[in-house]
Amino acid sequence: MRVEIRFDPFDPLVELARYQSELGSASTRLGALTLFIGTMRDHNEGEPVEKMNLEHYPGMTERQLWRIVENAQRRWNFDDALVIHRVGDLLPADPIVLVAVWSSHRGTAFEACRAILEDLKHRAPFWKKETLPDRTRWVAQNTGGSDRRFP
Amino acid sequence: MRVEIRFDPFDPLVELARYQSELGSASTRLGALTLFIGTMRDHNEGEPVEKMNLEHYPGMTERQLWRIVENAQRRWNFDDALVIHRVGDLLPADPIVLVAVWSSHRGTAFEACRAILEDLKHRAPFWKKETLPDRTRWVAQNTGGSDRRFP
Amino acid sequence: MTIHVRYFASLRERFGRAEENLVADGITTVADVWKAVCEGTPIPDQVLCAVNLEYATPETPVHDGDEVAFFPPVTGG
Amino acid sequence: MTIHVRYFASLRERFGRAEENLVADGITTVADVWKAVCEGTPIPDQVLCAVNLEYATPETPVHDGDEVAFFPPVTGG
Repeated sequence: MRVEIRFDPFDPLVELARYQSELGSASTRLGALTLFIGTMRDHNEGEPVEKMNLEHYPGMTERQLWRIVENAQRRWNFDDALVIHRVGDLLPADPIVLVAVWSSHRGTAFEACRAILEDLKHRAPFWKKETLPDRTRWVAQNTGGSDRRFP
Repeated sequence: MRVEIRFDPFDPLVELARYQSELGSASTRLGALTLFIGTMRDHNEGEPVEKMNLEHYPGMTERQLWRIVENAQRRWNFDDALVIHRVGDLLPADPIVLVAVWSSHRGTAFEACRAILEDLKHRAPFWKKETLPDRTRWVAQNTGGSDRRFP
Repeated sequence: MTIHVRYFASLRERFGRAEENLVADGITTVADVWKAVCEGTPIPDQVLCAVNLEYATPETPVHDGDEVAFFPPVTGG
Repeated sequence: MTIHVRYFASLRERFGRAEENLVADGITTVADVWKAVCEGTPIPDQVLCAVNLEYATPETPVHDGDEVAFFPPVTGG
């Protein structure tokens, strides 16, 4: 399993291919890979967004991400997972997050991938600040989620 | 939206990158991409599998796949989808199926991707025959699914 | 009337052929086609049917020139 | 005792600083830290807290040398 914070733009499909080649044939023999890629949109809440800054809490963010993946692994017993999250200055269409889960079972792969993403959105310390044509604004709280366990 | 039957091995990540580049920037501005890749396992029901033949019903398979994707699009209103399915002789670790769904909303992307995969498993005319060390066997019926609507 | 009949997977192997043209009278449904190619037996529950590339039931009507297919439960994905 | 206090995102902007060392006595919980840096006010419901990189509550005890962070609801992913 791997969790990474990236300060520069990344290509999710290249990262995935690289991680799979590191895993070797094991990863492709598992039967199921479910993948989520989130990219920056050029609009939000009805307004055009020109760019975005993603802030994180170095140290805590990595620790929380790792715990999220570990908890999911314990619950779903999948075989492997890769999480990559961007920070810094982003432009529309830039990848923000990649969540990949390998498993022998498609149900496990889908459920664990989604749960990791939802937990990440609700527990990993990241904050988005959008630049609109005439001002900047902090993005309001993420909605929904598979498990609300804020202290 | 695109549905394809492939007679030769394919690389899901290459196919995905190619389709995204055809879509242009539109696809990456949608915010969410959910992807499932199914690969051939080297074991099934406790026995090692050496190779597999995937048979289909030319004409009907494409038509049913297209309908599955169309129905999902109507229900979830996602922005785009790509489905690729292998037929012919496969070896362990060969990709079998790719289902990709692009949407502005992560929930839509996850649910539609899974529903397309489940419908494909239960309605698309494909049949797997496995070669074990000492014999061949037809794979028994797929289990589970999001919607059972067999006539 | 002529019905083009196709068999897939384990049914193809059991019938020993992938397709055939059934030329007969008095055939009005998919069940009639099965009876004609399978010595009067009813269609087993596990056998799926299609008419002209669409899923069908034993009661689905068939017409001259139709393609009727029989196959086991599907196992793709 | 010395507490290293950190602020993130909109809280960092509101405080006008990203971090500071709080040197004070009589501080036993996260709530005490907030009061010390925010003129005696209670922690608003919308403010999240962490102690030494783990989520915490206003009641979580703090000790000399701890890192305490305050930040708004997270919006990653």
